[in-house]
Amino acid sequence: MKAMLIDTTRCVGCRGCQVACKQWNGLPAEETVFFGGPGYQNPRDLSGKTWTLITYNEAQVGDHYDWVYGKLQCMHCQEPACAASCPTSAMEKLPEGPVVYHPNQCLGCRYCMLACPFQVIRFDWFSANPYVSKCTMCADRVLSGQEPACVKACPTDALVFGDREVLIAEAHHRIEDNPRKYVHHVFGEHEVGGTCVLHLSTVPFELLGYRSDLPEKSLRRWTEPAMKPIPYIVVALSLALGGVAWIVNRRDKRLVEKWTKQVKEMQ
Amino acid sequence: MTNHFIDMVNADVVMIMGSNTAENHPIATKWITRTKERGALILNVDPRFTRTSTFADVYCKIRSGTDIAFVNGMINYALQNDFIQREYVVNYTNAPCIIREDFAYTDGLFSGYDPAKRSYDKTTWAYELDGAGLPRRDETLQHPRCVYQLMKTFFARYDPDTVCRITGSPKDDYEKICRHYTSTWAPDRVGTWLYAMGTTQHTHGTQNIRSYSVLQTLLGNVGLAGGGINALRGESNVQGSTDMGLLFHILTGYLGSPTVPDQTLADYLERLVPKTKDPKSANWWGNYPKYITSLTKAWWGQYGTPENGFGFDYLPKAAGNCSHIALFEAMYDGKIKGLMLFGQNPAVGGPNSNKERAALDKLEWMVAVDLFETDTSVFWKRPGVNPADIKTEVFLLPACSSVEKEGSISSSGRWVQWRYAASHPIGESRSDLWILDALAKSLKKAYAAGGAFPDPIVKLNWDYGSGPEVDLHTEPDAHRVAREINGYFLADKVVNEKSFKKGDQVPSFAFLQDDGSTACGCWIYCGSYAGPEKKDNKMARRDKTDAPNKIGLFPNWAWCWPVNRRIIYNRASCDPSGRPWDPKRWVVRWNAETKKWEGDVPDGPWPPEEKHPFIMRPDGYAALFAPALAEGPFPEHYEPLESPLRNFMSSQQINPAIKLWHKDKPDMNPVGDASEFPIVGTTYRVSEHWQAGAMTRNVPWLCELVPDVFVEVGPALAKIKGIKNGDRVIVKSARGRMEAYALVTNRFQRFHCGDQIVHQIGIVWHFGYAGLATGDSANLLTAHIGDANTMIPEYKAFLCDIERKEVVPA
Amino acid sequence: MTDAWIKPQITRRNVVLYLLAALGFVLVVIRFAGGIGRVSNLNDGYPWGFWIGLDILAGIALAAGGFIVAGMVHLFGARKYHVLARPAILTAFLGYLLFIIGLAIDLGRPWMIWQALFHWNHSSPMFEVSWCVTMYTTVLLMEFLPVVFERFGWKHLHDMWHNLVPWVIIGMLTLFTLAMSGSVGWTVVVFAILLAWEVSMRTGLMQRDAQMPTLLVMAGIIFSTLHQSSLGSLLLIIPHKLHPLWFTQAIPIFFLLSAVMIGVGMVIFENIISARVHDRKPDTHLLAGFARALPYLLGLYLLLKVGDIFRTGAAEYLFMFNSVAIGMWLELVVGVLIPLVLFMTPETRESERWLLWGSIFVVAGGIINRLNTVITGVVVANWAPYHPSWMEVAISLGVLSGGILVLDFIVRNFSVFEDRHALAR
Amino acid sequence: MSNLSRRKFMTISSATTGGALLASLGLTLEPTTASARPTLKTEGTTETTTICPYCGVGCGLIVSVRNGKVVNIEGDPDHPVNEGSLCSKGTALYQIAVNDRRLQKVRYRAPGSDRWEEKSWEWALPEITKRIKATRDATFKAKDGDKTVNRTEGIAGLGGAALDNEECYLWSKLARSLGVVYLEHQARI
Repeated sequence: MKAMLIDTTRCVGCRGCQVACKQWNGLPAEETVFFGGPGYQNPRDLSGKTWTLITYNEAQVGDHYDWVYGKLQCMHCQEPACAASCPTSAMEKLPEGPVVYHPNQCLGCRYCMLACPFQVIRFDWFSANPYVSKCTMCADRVLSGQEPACVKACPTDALVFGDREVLIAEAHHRIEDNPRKYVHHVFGEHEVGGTCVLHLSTVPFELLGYRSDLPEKSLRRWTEPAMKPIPYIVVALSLALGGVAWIVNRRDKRLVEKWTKQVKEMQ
Repeated sequence: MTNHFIDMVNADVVMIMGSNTAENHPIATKWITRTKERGALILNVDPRFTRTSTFADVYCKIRSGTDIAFVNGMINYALQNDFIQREYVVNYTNAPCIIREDFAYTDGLFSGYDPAKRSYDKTTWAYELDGAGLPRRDETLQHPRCVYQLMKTFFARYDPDTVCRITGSPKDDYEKICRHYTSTWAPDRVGTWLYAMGTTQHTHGTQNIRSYSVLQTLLGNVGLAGGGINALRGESNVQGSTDMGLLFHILTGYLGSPTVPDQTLADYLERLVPKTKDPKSANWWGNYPKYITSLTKAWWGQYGTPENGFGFDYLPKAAGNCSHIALFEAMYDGKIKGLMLFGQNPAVGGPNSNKERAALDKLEWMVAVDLFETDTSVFWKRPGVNPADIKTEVFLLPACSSVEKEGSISSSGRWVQWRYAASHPIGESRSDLWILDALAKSLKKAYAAGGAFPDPIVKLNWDYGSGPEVDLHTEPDAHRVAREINGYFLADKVVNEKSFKKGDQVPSFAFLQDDGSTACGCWIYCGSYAGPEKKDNKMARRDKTDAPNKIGLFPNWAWCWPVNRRIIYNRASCDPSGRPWDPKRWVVRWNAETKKWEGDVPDGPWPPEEKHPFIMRPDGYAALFAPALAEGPFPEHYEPLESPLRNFMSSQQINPAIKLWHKDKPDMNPVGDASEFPIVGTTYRVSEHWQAGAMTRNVPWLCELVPDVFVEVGPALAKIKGIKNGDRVIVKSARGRMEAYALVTNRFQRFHCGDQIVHQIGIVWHFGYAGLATGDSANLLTAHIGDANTMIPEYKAFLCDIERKEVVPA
Repeated sequence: MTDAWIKPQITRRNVVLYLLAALGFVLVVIRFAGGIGRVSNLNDGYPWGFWIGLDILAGIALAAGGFIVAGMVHLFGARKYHVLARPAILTAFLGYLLFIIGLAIDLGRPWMIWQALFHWNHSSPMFEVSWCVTMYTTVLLMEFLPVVFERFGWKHLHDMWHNLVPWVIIGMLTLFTLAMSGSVGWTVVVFAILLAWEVSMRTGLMQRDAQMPTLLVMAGIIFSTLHQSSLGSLLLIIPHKLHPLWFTQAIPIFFLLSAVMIGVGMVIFENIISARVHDRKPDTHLLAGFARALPYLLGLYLLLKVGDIFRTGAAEYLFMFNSVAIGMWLELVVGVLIPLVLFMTPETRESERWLLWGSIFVVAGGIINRLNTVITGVVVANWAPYHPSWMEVAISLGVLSGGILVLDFIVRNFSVFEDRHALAR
Repeated sequence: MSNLSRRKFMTISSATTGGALLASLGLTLEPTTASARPTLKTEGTTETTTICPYCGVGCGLIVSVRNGKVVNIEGDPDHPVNEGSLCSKGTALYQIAVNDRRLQKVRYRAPGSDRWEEKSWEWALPEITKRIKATRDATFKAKDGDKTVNRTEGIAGLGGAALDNEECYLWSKLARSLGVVYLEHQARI
């Protein structure tokens, strides 16, 4: 299972990854305007045309103000809520790691957007033939043995691609090596059942725009108890209702016979 | 650069001052973060907290224009604590040399200053010579007039308190920087210095660099792996374009361009060829005659005869300064009729845009060659002018992009790398090579029928395989040009016991001759294309085997000038007996058995004792005392032309040796003062845009990242002016006004200079009125004022004022 | 004997419905031309909003009356309520058609809905809802067909319907079980049980309901139970967004229970209103029977719901003054407490006026609950809260009005209410 | 009872649900298998190496071309300086090679005019040559007092930091042969 380790402490905000993603996936540029985000961040948010976004967060670190960069993108969960929720399996978790999207199967029901714990899936709100869109971890590159375009573009190895277990070990190794520098938590190791995108940070993760109050149980586990018993319910109800029908009909039949007997006697 | 990008991985301390490496050379951060992982320290000195500061271990803020005070203080710190590599300093620098008695420094001026001419008579800045004409040296460095002692007294004035009062830097940060950096004096520790336009774009830009080199030399960091003084240059081939002599004062290979007194080749050589009596000084520039003759022979071939100095007489002789500012002043005065623009956009990139754009209006014709419609090419329909009033004819020729043509470019680390054409030029665009070839051929034909002094044109040696006629579809052969640049023999000749036939390529510049038997387009590129076949093109090599010293030299990847030497002055990385100062990171070392140097290409083949390591210097020593510069042998702090503060160091407010353009060309050259413009302004880049923006403000992906011009304002100033983040603001200087968005950020704090508070703002300068993303140009604010030696404009420090847009009357 | 068709005309009383339907139609055209964003405030933070809340969650619950009444009458032998069966089925059938139209408006690419039949995702509640609803709509159609055959007098079709329907049901339930579980074992078991019931009925071993094939009604109950609950399990996947007051593992049970309550309430409401509109006397005595059952249902729901809130420790949120707390109090008071009190005493249960008011409260409470679970209760970090735009509301009202007009037309032209004499036979 | 095959049943049920379901197309009832392996965008393209035209670091890139058209440009993993990584400008090089804002024809602006006219190379080159010769001849200064200077004061040259070495060399050679002394470029500013 492949994964990405994003060490935000090594990122210098050159945004090579943000453009490399557009270059490889052929995503058009967005009409943006300077909006005085905490830094040079643009565009404001992920969208149908922007699958990964570097956020500039100004934070007091130690004795001076520091710039800390977050990288918003699909977290490619181990047990993705979007794949679990999609009625037509348009979202699919590949064994190699990426969670990919098959647009031709999509109904546009947006259940995946509701379910996504990291709020990364985007929708074409103003299109007559709308699709959802999100980072695909460059599945075509990954499946042919290459690394995603953003990882390849990163000059400072802030983005590293490899086997998930190896990267988790590397992440913990980095934390032990300089405990003062990192928050002692690998974001994505356990969240919602673990994800294939792991983050390290020097500031609390909320500050980078990530949610740190997510359950550890994957969201699929929450709907499973409601979906598992369906066949049992069908069987139970068919038996029970059949039985009831039998009893009720027999009672009615006997009632009608009694009733017709009475009518015959009255005549 | 003396070293190169990968070499940064060998540094123990990386000082990033005058450069915002993470934003303007982002891939260099690959090697800087790797050396940081090895435990190296990263220091960053910058007026504001930038993307580079995010990964620096120590960040110290500094008021723009006070680099010399900052670094002189570090030199003083090193000298006071004796943190110098003594053996290196004694043997390889002119510290022990004794200076003449009549040399003196008083109150900001050195001896020999002529206030009227604003220049120095430098006779007193010289060594005291002994009988044999060699400089007297006191190896014990005790003599009161030896350079070392002069430095001790000179730099003593820069104590930490005085420095922090000038630079506005917090004292503890400053001391941390001094302590960490001067720790590289130890032979086994090395520090590299990365700088760029933050250092050079001042009226004392050259002395800024001088202060770095004095400190680096005292600490024994020059010539070592992970050391050196590294200018991170901005354009992909600005190194190559400078090597090829596209500046008024040089020809190719940094040979001086002839001036009026150089009536003959002999006069020229007399003026320029340095002499030394010290047998141990290689004085490589002594080979000047070979290089100038080979150059003129390459240009005029058989028409270069001994009578006309092998073609020297065909060269134009310039009078005075013809640099960028002088050029536009002359254009403004109507002296320049025609302008040829090859991929440059001065309407946005040049200083004092209002004056330079007005100067363009005076042209009769302009030829602009570019990939996009640049701001300069449409100066005639810029905002605020009526095209009908501008009579200039403009030819805008479509150039093809770098992936549509073949050729070589030189990176900032002097690596000359070959590029291939991936596809044909789109539409009717052509390579610059084709355009120049076509122009040359049609000019030669035109001058064949006569004209003013036609000889240099008609007799110009010009055949690059595209045939005599101009043909749209035949591209001249870049390889033939590259082979001419490398140089070839014009006659059969035996040189250094090797025989060469007419037409053979010259293997290296050691074989060039001054008798007209060799031709070489650019002597420092000699050896880049040492054979007739394409396989001999060393610039195209892609072999990644490293040199035996395993420090990331990659000697077989592409080719590096000069003679593929990857680290310049690498002899200084060994002690006088040829043993590397730091065996763990040796660059070159002398193998006593084989009597040969190993590792990188050494600075000359001589055994260690025979030559001083700084072979390009006439005396072979590194110049702590450097008389060649205009404003003094030692770097002295002067305030920028427009500064909010009085100069605390001396009564000389500004650099005494700079040319004051506002004195003799007052028109549109006003100078602002602190009463009207109290805030320090500076300009800089962001990593998403590039230079004057033509190549990025037409690229949608990059316009998305940074769509508008913006000003970074500190919280204190923002409160005073009532500016909120994202507001539209107007910035005014004595010369112009511009409008931009305000980015209020804690990363740009104010400066406490003694008892005064100095506010500073910074403006991104890529924007202009043409392109997909447009905006006002920051250079509407900057001045026509340049450095004393190079005339590079002072973009980095000027005075301005900022107001919220509503407050400012339209 | 096919009577003359009564053409729908615009009268003073239903002109508002026509206007609403027309407005709704125009907005739907804009929605499909310019995209959902053109007519709604839905955004990437809040992809689901008013349409999901009203048309889908509430709409399906309102149509629950169908399976309850059909079940009671044709399966549980409550023949007394026979006259309510057809209207309930009709209302449910039209309710589900309205649901499908509402869903088509909310879905980005509704023309691809058939994909759900070929790409089976066992873990998706939405997948189950889509299959269940599709199949239950077919069941309702089949339950409604006799009214049509009767109208056109197609006696032979009626017989063929009576004969064929059980097999269709067996096929549907078997395929459904295979799709839902993906296990052939359970599919065979279900097939066997259903086959057993049908064979036993055909061979007379088991008595058959003269009017409605038992298997059809059974399927109605099974499908309804499944999707009325799975509409709730849709929300199980957002523990991180749905407010603890509503989020509990037991959402499916609450959804099923409240669907039954709302269904019953709707039956009462629909009967009284259509009686007044078609100037008939409402069957208050029958409705009273339902009304007597309601307090037990409401009481059970109240007990479970409040108990669950305390169990999950969400009780403290009840006493904060914010939209969430107000939403919950409104839902419980209007939807549960008031009707509970109203239907406690027999007098209220008999009077038409109180029956109407009681049913209105139950239905309104149900709608508030469904809207709460999708709008008020859903909180997404650092996104501006979602408020439905007027166009969203207008579209929903438009669809509803359209539905009512169709219902009115059918009631006037089909013997939905006059099948008393059929009972006599 | 007719043995209802599943397929026939589906058409009946789908047809009878009020048209919400389209008539079924080619049916494959198995649960979905992973869609066919996505093909790489750079499949079957010719690759050439190049060096980035932006800053002076000199990063290596690979340009993938399919029948004459650039389809992808990314970092060259073998290049020792950048090892395949690129900054935001380098990765955007594709939009230099493929950009409809690129100049594709010679443009000429007549004196006082407010717009461009598209011209051909055949027209432009002679016109430019004529002007260069006229200005050079008009402003050429052979002597400055008694000193020979042979310089052209009327023509200035700006540019070339983004040109190849060979192009810079030819411009340096041509400009000096024309006697140009006002010869500058971006290195100065």
